[in-house]
Amino acid sequence: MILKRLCRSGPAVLAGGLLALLSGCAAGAELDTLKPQGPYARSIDNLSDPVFMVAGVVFFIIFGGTALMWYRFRDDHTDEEFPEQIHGNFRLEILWTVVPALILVVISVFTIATLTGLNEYEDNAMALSVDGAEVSWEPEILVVGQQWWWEYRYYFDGLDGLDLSDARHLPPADIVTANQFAIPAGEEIELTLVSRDVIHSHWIPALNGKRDAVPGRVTSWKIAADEPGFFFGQCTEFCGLSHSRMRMQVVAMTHDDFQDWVRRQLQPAAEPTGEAAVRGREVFESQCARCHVVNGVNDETSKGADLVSNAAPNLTHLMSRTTFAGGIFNLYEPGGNLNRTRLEAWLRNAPAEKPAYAEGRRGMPAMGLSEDQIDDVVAYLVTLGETPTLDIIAATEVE
Amino acid sequence: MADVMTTEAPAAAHQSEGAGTGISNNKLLMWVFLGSECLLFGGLISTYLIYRSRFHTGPAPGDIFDIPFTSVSSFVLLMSSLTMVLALSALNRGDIRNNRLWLLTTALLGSLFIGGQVYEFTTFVREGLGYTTSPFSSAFFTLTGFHGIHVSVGIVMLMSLFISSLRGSLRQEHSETVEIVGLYWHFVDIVWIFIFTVIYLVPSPTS
Amino acid sequence: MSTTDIAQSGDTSHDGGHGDEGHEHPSDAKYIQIAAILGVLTALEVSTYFVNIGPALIPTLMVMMGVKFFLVAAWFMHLRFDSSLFTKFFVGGLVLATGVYMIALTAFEFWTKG
Amino acid sequence: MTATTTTPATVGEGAAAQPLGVYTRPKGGNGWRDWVTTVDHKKIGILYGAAALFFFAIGGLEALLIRLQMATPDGTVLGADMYNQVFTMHGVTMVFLVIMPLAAAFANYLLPLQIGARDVAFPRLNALSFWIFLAGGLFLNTSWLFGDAPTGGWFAYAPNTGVTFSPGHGMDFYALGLQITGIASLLSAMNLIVTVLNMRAPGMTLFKMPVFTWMILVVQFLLLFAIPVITVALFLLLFDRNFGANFFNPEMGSDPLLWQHLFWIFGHPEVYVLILPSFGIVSEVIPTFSRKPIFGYEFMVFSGIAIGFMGWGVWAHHMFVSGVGPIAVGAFTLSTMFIAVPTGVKILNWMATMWGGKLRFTTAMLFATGVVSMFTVGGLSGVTHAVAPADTQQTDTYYIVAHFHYVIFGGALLGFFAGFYFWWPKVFGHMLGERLGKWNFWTMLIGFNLTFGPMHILGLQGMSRRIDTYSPGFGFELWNLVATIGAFTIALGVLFFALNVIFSARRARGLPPVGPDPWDARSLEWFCPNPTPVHNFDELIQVESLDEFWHRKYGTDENGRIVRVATAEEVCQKGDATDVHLPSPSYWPVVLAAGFPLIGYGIMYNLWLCAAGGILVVMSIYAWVFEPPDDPDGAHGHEADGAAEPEEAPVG
Ligand code: HEA
Ligand code: HEA
Ligand code: HEC
Ligand code: CUA
Ligand SMILES: [Cu+2]
Repeated sequence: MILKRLCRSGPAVLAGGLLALLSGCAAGAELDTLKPQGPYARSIDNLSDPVFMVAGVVFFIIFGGTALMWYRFRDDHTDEEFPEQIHGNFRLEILWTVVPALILVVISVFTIATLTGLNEYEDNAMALSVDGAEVSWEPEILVVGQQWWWEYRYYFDGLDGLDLSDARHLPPADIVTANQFAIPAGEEIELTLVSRDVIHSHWIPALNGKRDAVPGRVTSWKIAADEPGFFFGQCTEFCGLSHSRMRMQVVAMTHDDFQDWVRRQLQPAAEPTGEAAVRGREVFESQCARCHVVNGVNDETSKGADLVSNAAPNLTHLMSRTTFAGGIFNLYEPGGNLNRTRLEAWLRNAPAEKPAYAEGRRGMPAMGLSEDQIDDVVAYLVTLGETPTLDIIAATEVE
Repeated sequence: MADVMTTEAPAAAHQSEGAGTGISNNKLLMWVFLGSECLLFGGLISTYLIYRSRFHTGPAPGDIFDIPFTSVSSFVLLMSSLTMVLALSALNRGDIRNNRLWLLTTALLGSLFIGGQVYEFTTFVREGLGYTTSPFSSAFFTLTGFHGIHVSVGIVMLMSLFISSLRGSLRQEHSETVEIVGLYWHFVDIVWIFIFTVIYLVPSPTS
Repeated sequence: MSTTDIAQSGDTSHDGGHGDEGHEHPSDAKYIQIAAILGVLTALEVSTYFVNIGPALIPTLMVMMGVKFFLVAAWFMHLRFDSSLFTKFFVGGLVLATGVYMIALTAFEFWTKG
Repeated sequence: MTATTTTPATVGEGAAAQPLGVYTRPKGGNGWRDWVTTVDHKKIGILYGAAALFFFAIGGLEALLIRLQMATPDGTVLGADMYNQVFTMHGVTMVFLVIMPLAAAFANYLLPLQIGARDVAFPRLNALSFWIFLAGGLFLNTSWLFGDAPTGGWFAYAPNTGVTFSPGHGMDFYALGLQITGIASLLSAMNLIVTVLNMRAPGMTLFKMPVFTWMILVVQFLLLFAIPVITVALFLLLFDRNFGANFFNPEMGSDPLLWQHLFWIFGHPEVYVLILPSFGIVSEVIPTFSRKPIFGYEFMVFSGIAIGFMGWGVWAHHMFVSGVGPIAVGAFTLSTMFIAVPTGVKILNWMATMWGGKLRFTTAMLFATGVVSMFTVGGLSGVTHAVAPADTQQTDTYYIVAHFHYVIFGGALLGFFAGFYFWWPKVFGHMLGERLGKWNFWTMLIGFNLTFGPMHILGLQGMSRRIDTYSPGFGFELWNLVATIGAFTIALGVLFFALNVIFSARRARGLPPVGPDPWDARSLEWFCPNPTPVHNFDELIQVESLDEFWHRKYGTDENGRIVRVATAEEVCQKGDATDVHLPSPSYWPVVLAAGFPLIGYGIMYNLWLCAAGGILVVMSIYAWVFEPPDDPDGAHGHEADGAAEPEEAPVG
């Protein structure tokens, strides 16, 4: 960017550099806004870097000026002479009205250009095989916010023509997942955001800025990742009690890996074979299915209607995710084993693990299961979906 | 209200040569207040406009408004502005009797308007438009309700003036009090002129 | 209640003290005339409910409303005769309210989608 | 009478019984009754200041709790629910119960003095404003006692604040409390506007008013027009919550963005309400201690007015990511950026004022120059938010928290501290200690930068705001700890201030009040002796120029050099006038104000209370109206006989 290069001089570098240095030195800063990993985040960064620098320059002028005056014009009591009484200088004042205005005009031009770019959506259909059929999919994902987790819904026939006005009764989707979702790298992914209860804000800093999910409205936004990788996000609109525990992760994949992911997600849940798992499935059907969906066991329309959000995460491919409960707990231990303690604790008493108003029907209630039942349910849950590879588990670790 | 109206000590007798505007403090206060009221009613009217087509499953504005009826009550309120100004004019002439008469008439016309509004509201409720029926209904009742409360406050003030006139304490030299109440009254009328046109006469959505 | 304001307190003669120094009040006849115009305008406004005047409707209504508004403010509220400061406050509030809320309505796509 | 300051603000001692019996005005004695019934703008100013500092301690304690919770990852000092209550009440308290009333304190005390007036236009109304404010503030804070403080954030976004998602009474406390304090602000705005327009001393044209007075005037207009907007918003919220209305209920087809628009249409002018009084103070302090007139007076005034105007057209910059559409975002991004222009004029004019001056680094001056540099940091980060695409990364992160604390703490609050040090002798007759003052300044400045500086980094590293805790591993640990240490350093600074207040009062005990004009000051308030006598000015001041006081002290000799022509003692009034007529105190402001919290509790808990409150209010209004004009004490005569000052017509 020309603007960017123009500004890389003198104290500007110092100001910008200092900031970058201070924030850059922290390890594992997955939410860092200054490390764009995709074209949109980069376009923002290219815009904001020079703005930071301009701000830095102005700051040094003002600060330096004040310091200079402290030093130069302090009253050293050498005489009682009065300083010259200057009442103003019209030309000077016009000057420092006009100069900042001009600087801002320049910034405006680039701002509007970037803004326009961020709000253009291109048609970039990609070929995908879905249930054996070739489809042409314009990568778009329906993002549903609710207290306090995210749902991601994939419709391979496209979102056009779907009735999204009532986020609590959305049309059945091809893939439904929670808190962790996959995208093909290098593609523009359009996000369509809706909310089932209050306002949430979807933010993957490395891939783009935020966009609110507003109940009663449908908003859109886009993200893109340069390379395959893992990107962290956080709900950033205050949405009540567990707002801080509403996080998410994107996994950007090569086209082939993504195709593979789609293939696996499209499979229904496997029939449990082990004895415990079969018992667990019974518990699930009697206790959990009123809220949770497992494709093939119950379908989406039977969701429990008494939840304020009227929804709970789809568990069909629970094990293919690496985190749970709004992306705050690891589903696996570093070695790849199930994080059994956490999961059991969750099933024992979810509100103790993550603040929620379970009695107000927001969040998962304490289910009152016996320890045996918990073991059985866990045995069932581990049959749901394939375990990801170790490097994915390592890269998406959150605790 | 004259004699019973509170009067503060003069801020300072010698303040008289000050660099002020030469306008009475009270009147200025009322005008400043009316400027502020513009933003209040503006907010309520905008809310209504945004929500007028969101009637959910309830009646739509276009289905429910009774234009002829509201026209009559609007006319009543409009004419109360005339009687208000006649009351002031009478007092300015020192004509206490007519002042009293017109004050009372104004209050009566205002009450008639309020009566009409009560009637309108009850009809609407009977037709299925409750306060909680839809965003439209909430916005409608809130806007017109706020206006109605303003009118009612005006009536209370007019009646207070009327009573103090009966007690002989509203005299020619107190015409500014009447004028100030009048300003308030006309403002409320003006707001209704706006509401009547924009909310009732401009065609509303129907279901 | 006293009518003389601070700035004029040297002047103890109570002549109504409207700050409209020297201006004659309009006569009652004038007020009635204004009210008649207002009445006629209202009748015209209401008539649009019965007579279809097509796309001219909203502009016509707005103009008539504006005239009514103006007449009440100018005559009944004495803005014509009173200190221009009052007009400034009132118009200031009005313009600010109109501007701000129009922008807000625009943000709600009110003009385009109703 | 003589200018002893401890005597209550009345000359009506021994007033005879009034014909209207019960409505007799209080005589104003000593002690608390005098404070409760006072209508003296100076006392009301002091009351505002004291109340604001009280709430500052509460809001500050809340801030310290926030920082304790955030000091380490997975903090456990407060639970999620408690944290949400604390940060909400912190924001609400600081904005509505600290910064706004501090501005009211300075405005009330100084504005009549700066324009050479005896009092504000409506002294009783002024008292009413204060009591309503206090009633509202206490009402809000009693939500703690009910265990039900609001949790929706100070911005209270719908629908999270509706009954479905905030079922307790917390948000009712919020809505009712702000409604009550809103009434107070509105009344006082109207009052001060009339005061400035009508009560100026002879010769004081608008463009001879001090910049502080100007800024206060602009602020009152902002309040006048902004308060009704939040009034509407709060009513809608209240009706939604309590009467089942559908303003913010998406289920029924309403739009949550309506709240955001209304809140920020109010909210952005509000932030200039917070900053402009401080700009005014700085504009008085810097010239005084630079020994130069303010540079570009007209530019200073017009830029203040321009900021006030432009502030109305930028509100949606708080909604850049809420999906208002790219055109709206583009428009508001542009309008927001250009607000930097008039603000920049102010900053640069202050610097030009210092340029070539002879700077005396009193504590007041230190604070004022602190504002110049620290506010600039906040303003510049504001400009980086104004760049909408950049803001999509910044919004709702600690970067925003850094921005607004720099403008509010570094701009508004430091400015008020400058004001404290500058006008303390005017108000209390003794100076605040300079030694402790410097400790106060430096600990606060360092603490402030330690607290909020790192928040820039945290925000850009992606730390969200309004989160009750964060996980380790995102790189947030270090800077959060630093910020917490900083917050406690600020607390230390505040402590130095408190000590300074106590020690300097103790030191001054038994000593005569400080002489006139301790700072070689410039504006009208210094014509009065220190502390200001109850009646303000002995005689009217004929104003010839801006900085009238200074011009009476200095002239030029034949070489054009500035020379002293009169001592301060010669110029200052003695404060011994005896013929000044003072407004009598009144019970009704405080009684009337007490009705409002009753109505508030009533709406939440029991409608009978509501009725009681309503009756109290209506009764007090009538009592107010029937209250006799004045004490009939003939000693001072009714010089201006009919020229009494009717306060509140039974209108509005
Ligand atoms: C005292 C209060 C105060 C003041 C004065 C300001 C001043 C400004 N604010 Fe700030 N603001 C807040 C209080 C304040 N703000 C608060 C409380 C919030 C958060 C609300 C919430 O969400 O809870 C907020 C949030 C906020 C946002 C929304 C951020 C978000 O949530 O996403 C934005 C966006 O544009 C913004 C912008 C600005 C700008 C451009 C100014 C400008 O007025 C600043 C202008 C000043 C300067 C720029 C410095 C001096 C100028 C020069 C030396 C000239 C040269 C300069 C250039 C050429 C750049 N502010
Ligand atoms: C208006 C002015 C104002 C002021 C002055 C402050 C002052 C401070 N603020 Fe505040 N803050 C806001 C306005 C303000 N804030 C607002 C509007 C929000 C947004 C809320 C929201 O999101 O809804 C916010 C949010 C906010 C947050 C973000 C919370 C979150 O998003 O999760 C944080 C975090 O650190 C913070 C910290 C502080 C600190 C450390 C101070 C310090 O400067 C405080 C210093 C003061 C003291 C330390 C007090 C000293 C007093 C004592 C020690 C008491 C002694 C006691 C007795 C004598 C009885 N503030
Ligand atoms: C009343 C509704 C309800 C019932 C019944 C319920 N859950 Fe949940 N469950 C939820 C909600 C809501 C969440 C999301 C909580 C969050 O992240 O804040 C959740 C989350 C989960 C998760 C984490 C999913 C993820 O990807 O984050 C698991 C696993 C889970 N539930 C298992 C169960 C099991 C097993 C049962 C039955 C024994 C059960 N739930 C019963 C509502 C319910
Ligand atoms: Cu969802 Cu914050
Ligand atoms: Cu703003």
